[in-house]
Amino acid sequence: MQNLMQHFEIIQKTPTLYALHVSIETLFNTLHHLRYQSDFITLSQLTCTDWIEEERFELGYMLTNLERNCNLMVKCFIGRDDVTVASVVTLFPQAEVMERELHEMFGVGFEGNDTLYDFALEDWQDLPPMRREFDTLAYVQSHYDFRDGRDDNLDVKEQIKIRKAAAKSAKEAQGGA
Amino acid sequence: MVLIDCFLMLLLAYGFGFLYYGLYRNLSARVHGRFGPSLAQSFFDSVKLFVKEQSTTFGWMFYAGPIIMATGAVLNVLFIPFINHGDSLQGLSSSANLIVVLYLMVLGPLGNALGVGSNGNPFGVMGITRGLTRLIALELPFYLAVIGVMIDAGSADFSAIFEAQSQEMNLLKHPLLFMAAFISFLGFMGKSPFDVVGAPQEVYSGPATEFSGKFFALLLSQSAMFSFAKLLLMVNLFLGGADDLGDLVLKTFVLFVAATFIGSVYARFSTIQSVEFLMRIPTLLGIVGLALL
Amino acid sequence: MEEGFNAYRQSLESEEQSIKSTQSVVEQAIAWFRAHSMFVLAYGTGCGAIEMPPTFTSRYDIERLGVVGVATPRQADILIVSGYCSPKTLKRVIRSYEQMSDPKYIIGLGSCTINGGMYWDSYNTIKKLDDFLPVDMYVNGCMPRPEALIEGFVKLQEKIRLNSSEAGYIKYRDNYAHYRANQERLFGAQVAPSYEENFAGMN
Amino acid sequence: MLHFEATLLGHLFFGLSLLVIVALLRKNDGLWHLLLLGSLGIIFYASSLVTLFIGWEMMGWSGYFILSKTARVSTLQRYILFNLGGAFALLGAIALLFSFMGSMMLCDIDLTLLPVWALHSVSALVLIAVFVKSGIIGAHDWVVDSYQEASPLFSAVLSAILSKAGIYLFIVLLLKQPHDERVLFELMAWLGAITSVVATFKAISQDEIKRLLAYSSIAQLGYIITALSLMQAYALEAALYHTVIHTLVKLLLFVNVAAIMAITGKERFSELGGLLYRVPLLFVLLVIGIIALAGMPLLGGFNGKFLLYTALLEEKRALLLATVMFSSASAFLYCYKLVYGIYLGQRPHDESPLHVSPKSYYIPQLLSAALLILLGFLPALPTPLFSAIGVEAGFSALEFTKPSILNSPFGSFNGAVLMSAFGVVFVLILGLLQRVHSKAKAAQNAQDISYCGEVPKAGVNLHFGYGMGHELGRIGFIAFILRRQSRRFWDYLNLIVGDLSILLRSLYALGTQHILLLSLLGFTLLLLGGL
Amino acid sequence: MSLLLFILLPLLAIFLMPFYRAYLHYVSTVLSMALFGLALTCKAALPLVERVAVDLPLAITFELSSVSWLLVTLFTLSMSLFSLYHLRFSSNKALFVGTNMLLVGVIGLVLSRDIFNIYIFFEISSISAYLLTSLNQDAKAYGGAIRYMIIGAFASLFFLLSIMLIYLTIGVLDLQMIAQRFNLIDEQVQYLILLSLFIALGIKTELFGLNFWVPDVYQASRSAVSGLFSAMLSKSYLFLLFHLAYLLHVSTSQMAFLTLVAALTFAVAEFSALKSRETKRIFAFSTLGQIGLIALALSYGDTALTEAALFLIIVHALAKLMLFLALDLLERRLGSTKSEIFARFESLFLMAVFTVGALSLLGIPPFAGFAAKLSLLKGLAGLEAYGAMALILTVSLIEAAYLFRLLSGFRQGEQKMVVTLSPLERLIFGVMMFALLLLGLMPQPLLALCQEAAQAMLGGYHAAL
Repeated sequence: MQNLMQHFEIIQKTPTLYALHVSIETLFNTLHHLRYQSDFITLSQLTCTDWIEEERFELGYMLTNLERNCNLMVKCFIGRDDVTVASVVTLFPQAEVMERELHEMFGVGFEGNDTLYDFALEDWQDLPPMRREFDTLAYVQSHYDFRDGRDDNLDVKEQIKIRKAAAKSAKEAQGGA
Repeated sequence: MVLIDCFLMLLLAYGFGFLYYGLYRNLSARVHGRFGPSLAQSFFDSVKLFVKEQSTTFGWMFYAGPIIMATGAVLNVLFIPFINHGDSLQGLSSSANLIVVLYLMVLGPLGNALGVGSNGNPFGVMGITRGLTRLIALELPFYLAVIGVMIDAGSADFSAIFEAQSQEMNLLKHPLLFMAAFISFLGFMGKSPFDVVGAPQEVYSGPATEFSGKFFALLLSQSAMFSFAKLLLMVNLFLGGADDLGDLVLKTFVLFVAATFIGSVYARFSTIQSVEFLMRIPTLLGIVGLALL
Repeated sequence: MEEGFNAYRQSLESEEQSIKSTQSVVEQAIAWFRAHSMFVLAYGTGCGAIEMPPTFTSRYDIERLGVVGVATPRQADILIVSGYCSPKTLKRVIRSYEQMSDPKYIIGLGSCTINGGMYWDSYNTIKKLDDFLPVDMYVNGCMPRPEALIEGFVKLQEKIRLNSSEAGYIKYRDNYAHYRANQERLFGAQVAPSYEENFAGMN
Repeated sequence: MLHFEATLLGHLFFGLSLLVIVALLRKNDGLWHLLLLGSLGIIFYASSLVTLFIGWEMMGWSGYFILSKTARVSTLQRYILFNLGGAFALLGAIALLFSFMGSMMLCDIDLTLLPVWALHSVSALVLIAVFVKSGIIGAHDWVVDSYQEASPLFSAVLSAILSKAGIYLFIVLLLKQPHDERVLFELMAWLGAITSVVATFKAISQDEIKRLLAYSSIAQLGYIITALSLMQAYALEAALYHTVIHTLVKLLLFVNVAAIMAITGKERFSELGGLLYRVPLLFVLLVIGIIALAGMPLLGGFNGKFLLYTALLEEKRALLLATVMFSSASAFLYCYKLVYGIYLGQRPHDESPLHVSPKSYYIPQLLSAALLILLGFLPALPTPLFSAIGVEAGFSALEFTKPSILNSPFGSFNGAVLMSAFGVVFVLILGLLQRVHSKAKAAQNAQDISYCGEVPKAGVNLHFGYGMGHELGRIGFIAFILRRQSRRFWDYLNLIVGDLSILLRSLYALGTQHILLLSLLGFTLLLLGGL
Repeated sequence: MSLLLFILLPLLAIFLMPFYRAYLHYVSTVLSMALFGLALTCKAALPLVERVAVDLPLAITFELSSVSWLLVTLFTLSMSLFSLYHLRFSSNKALFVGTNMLLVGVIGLVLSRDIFNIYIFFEISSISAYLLTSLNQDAKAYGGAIRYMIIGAFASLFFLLSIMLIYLTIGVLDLQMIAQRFNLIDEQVQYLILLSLFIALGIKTELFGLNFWVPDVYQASRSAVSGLFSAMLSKSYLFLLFHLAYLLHVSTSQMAFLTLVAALTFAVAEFSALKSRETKRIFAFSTLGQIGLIALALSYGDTALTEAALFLIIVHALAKLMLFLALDLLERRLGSTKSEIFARFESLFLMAVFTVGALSLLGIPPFAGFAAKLSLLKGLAGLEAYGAMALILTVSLIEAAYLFRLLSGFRQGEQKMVVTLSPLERLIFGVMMFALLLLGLMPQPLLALCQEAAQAMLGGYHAAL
């Protein structure tokens, strides 16, 4: 890990987690270097965070090394709308499924990965759902209808209060009568 | 007289078949440490399936397939004598012999294969192919044993076989032959370790993928009768045949319980493993048994 | 009128007496056999599937009630929709249900099938199983334990023994158009091949 | 040169060949087929060794010219070389026999007079001819190739009749042997059994239909040869019975396959499938064929095998019987592959239209199917004929009670009871199933199968036909058999002969001066040697 | 009806050649037909001996025994067929002279009983053979002719040596007398005479070790001419070799050596034919093979085998002549004689000709070759010569391989050239095919003739043993 420190400005987050920020151009080379020159040979996670305020996504490649005792997160910022990144399937075969999910959920294109068809959502016509501009509740309201008795305990606390008050007044009326 | 005899044999076979099938489920349940269904549960299953309001059919061949299979099972029951002397419960066994019965056992699987083939489901045919491949290996030790029995009895007729066993059962005279036959008998009865063919977990329940409603019912009842016929065959060949009905029940019960317990203990072989196993040890047993005839 | 669980049970029994008297012995016998031998399709659609193994094996042993798991919908009578059901899974569930032969029943396991459960606001799960498939028996709970599942089965057995006319498969057969419309609304035109003509010959 | 004499055996074999060739006669190649029929007539009615040989050779090369219409050159060469090899072995045997017997007439051939070594060499030579003609496991490559590449109808003739010539030859020449010189026949029995086992497993793993049928004919002939080698009355009857059945079955199967090829123009299992409801009659005929081929008790196929088993039992040849029963049991797998591959299962997606199969394909099939069913009902029908042939060949007569009861030393069975029981029970169960009140709903279309909840897409090939023999290859014992290739041995031999010939040919490319030098050298050497 | 006519008539025809320069081929046909008729007529008056004494040591003695009669009829028959075939083409002086000279030489060899006469005809036939080989007048033809001439001269040298030795030791030239007094002379000289005779005649009969020149010569000459060579030339020398062997009572060990050489000829020739790609060369090898076979049969000195050998000579002559003439026909039309020409012509009749020829060469019933092979094998079995039988059977498999590969050429090839035959050619080939079929089905009459000839040939030899 130390000799890597010289080459890249790696920040240590926790004793076992290190972070490294790269630009989109050098992303693939860095990953290639890490894959073959260092002992960070396994890609355990491929995440994408939606910074809607700054109008950009943040791709995170979590690499773990042989002894699994420490992880290196390679992060890079990419644009939000119809952006394509070089696929890392050639370096890490397991990235194929992860990239497919990101493509489906965030709409990030991965050029070089030809299995970007439906994954969890079949025939999904709407916006990729994990993007923050996607309004889940509105989608649910329009596509599904709830069981009719469902809406009354929307606000459970009021209902309990009303019921308790009714019970108390009934008892007093009974006591009174 | 023969007709009544045959009808009685069919009734017995049907009754005992389902009784033993229920017994099997109960015994293996107890081995797993649970209570298991009532003895007549298989009977209930088959009646429920018979009275289902709807069943899918894939053309006349699919309709005829299970019928041929059931006919094969029924013929097997009819051509194997229940009692080893006298003329009651002999069925049609006088006009056939052991070799005919052996090859009649192949008629059932043919009907099944044609029916399953015609419904176009690839899983069904995979099940059939596994069944046939397993059948090849199952029959080798069984034939060795049967040949030994026939040579010892000097003829293929059941009466001669019974007469040869009048003093001493074949089980004691040729123990090795019995062992070879018993191992492949496990396979014929569909008990693990050789039950890869019909098991629900394997290839989408093997041949019976597309059997619904009354066809599945026919399948269940014919397999019950067929397993009883095989039990009967083993009793006649190796346990000296049944002297009377009570003796018949006793011997079949003993044999069946032995098969069930062995069956519920072993894990399941794959088709390749079962063929390779059957072609080694049981065949060796059979050959040595034949040599010691 | 008193409401709650007991009330429901009394109404069931009373209804049972009234129906029993109208049915002939043969129909009652058929209903008895159907109740005592139920084949469940081995299809775990959601998180409830993890409840089924203990129910079917030694710990709770539902085989005592004559319930056995089978692999293909052709042989099955009962379909257990266990837990949340995404449209993708629902498509397969509907196809399997339509391949089962009548009389067939559906047990909705867990609150997700009743009203969407904890995934009530998820874009990928259906909220009411009833819209798409006629459910005969709900077993609520956010994954009911095997005892509850067995209770569900017992209740279903009683219902089957009633041989009542508004069983799920009859409801599905009679107003198939309603169910079909809901399905097409959810899936768009991508629904599995329709089986209308299946039912043409039936009723 | 040609002497003829009508014998019962001759009538039987010629009758069969007449049935086959006339049934398969087509307009365009009538001439050659008639020549073939003529040569078969010469063989089966020959009363002298030379006539027998003339018929045998003419059958060989007339077959060659019919085959040459469709086959590749390498197959033709393989066909003619194997056939001529067998024929020349036969010629050698005839010359040997003549030198001991003094006369060519069959009636005064008596093998017991021969000295032991002569007896062995004559029978070995004749056996070579028999084995080559019936395609015993070493010499079976030509059988498989020529059946595959002959026109479907001619492969029917090849398999139904030409392979039987070897059987006839064996019966006529070698059947009567002194009892103690039987070492060759022990080998022959085992060779026949091993051939049937190996050929059965090879048949199962084939993808071309005609190759499968070729291997199946080799296997069936393996049975006949094992039966013949037992030298016993019932074994002879088993051999003759199985010859008749095999001729009928192969006629039925090959013509059926020819009809399928005429309809679809395809000949591989992987390209066929799902023709059941398009040509149901062909399907029913094929099912009758495979029931007889597999030797199931219902139709005639079982009778021949039953007699063979009882003969083997009587001779107490347990292991041999086990091998034969094992191979006939595993024969069931390729019988089912034949039916499933062509008719059952899903039809792979190709829009090529189906032509109508010519009517003339149906006649031979219906004929042989009717005969098979008749033999199923009355199994002992041909027994008197076979026992007469047995007596003519010097065996004891066979016991015959009723045409429907086929009896043998190890017990008898009643074909009529068997078939009628099957019919009655079938009808009973059909009635039961009809009466049960659950309505049968027809499946919508080919996609309406239970497929784990999925709808099988159009491109997915749901036909498992060609995959049937694949997993056999993973079983140790069977994989060992499938890997053995006798073709490699023959190609290697061909290579050596080729190299030798090139080496010798170089001798003839010497310059004149070398030739003179050589002859002078030869002269001086002989001179010194001689003085 | 003196025997000289056989010699004089062709020579006379050659001398009168200038008069009928344009009709040479007609004349040679008529001449050969006449000789053939002459030979048939003098069948009754066998054995015919004619002696013309010139001065004491030199005399011309001809003897027509049944075996030489058989051969003479064969030679005249094949000569007439050859010239009939050539009727269609223009008359060719060299061809006319060569063929008639060859006929004279060959008949002389068979008839003459005087050792010197044999040498004269030895020279005549060789010279005419050299002339015929060079007919094509191209480089290959001349090359072949020269090679043939050198080796032929070498052979006649040895023959002259043996005659000289005989004359010195016995002093007389007549074969009969030589035969009686041969065993009186010293052992070594006897061996030397026999050896030089063997080398001389070995080359001419193309036995193994001495026949390496044959394929090139056959390839160099025209197919028709090679057909003539294989039908007449080699047969006559073969007869001469064994005639002298029987006369001079060659010892059994030397006969066994001859058998070995013959077997080698047969096997090596057939093997080397397997992979060659040139039809004429294949037929040449096949001729060598058949000669080896005939020599093998003759070398046993058994009447049955000799009868089979003579029958084989006739059948082979007919079949090979037919094949070579058919090949000549193809050569003229397609230009080459490579094996693939079989795939480049379309003519049902020619295919039938080649098939019948090949089948009878192979000895496959119902054609004549089979009767010959059968009697051969029967004879060998009688003598318990099982090794020879096995050799014949296996090597004929090799023969079958290359012949059928030729025949299989008919099936391949797309754009085929239609070859039409003139009615005369159809007649010739039809007659030959019919003859082969007839001999195949009813060989008895010819076999009887051969039997009689065999007895005549071996009469002396058996008496001496």
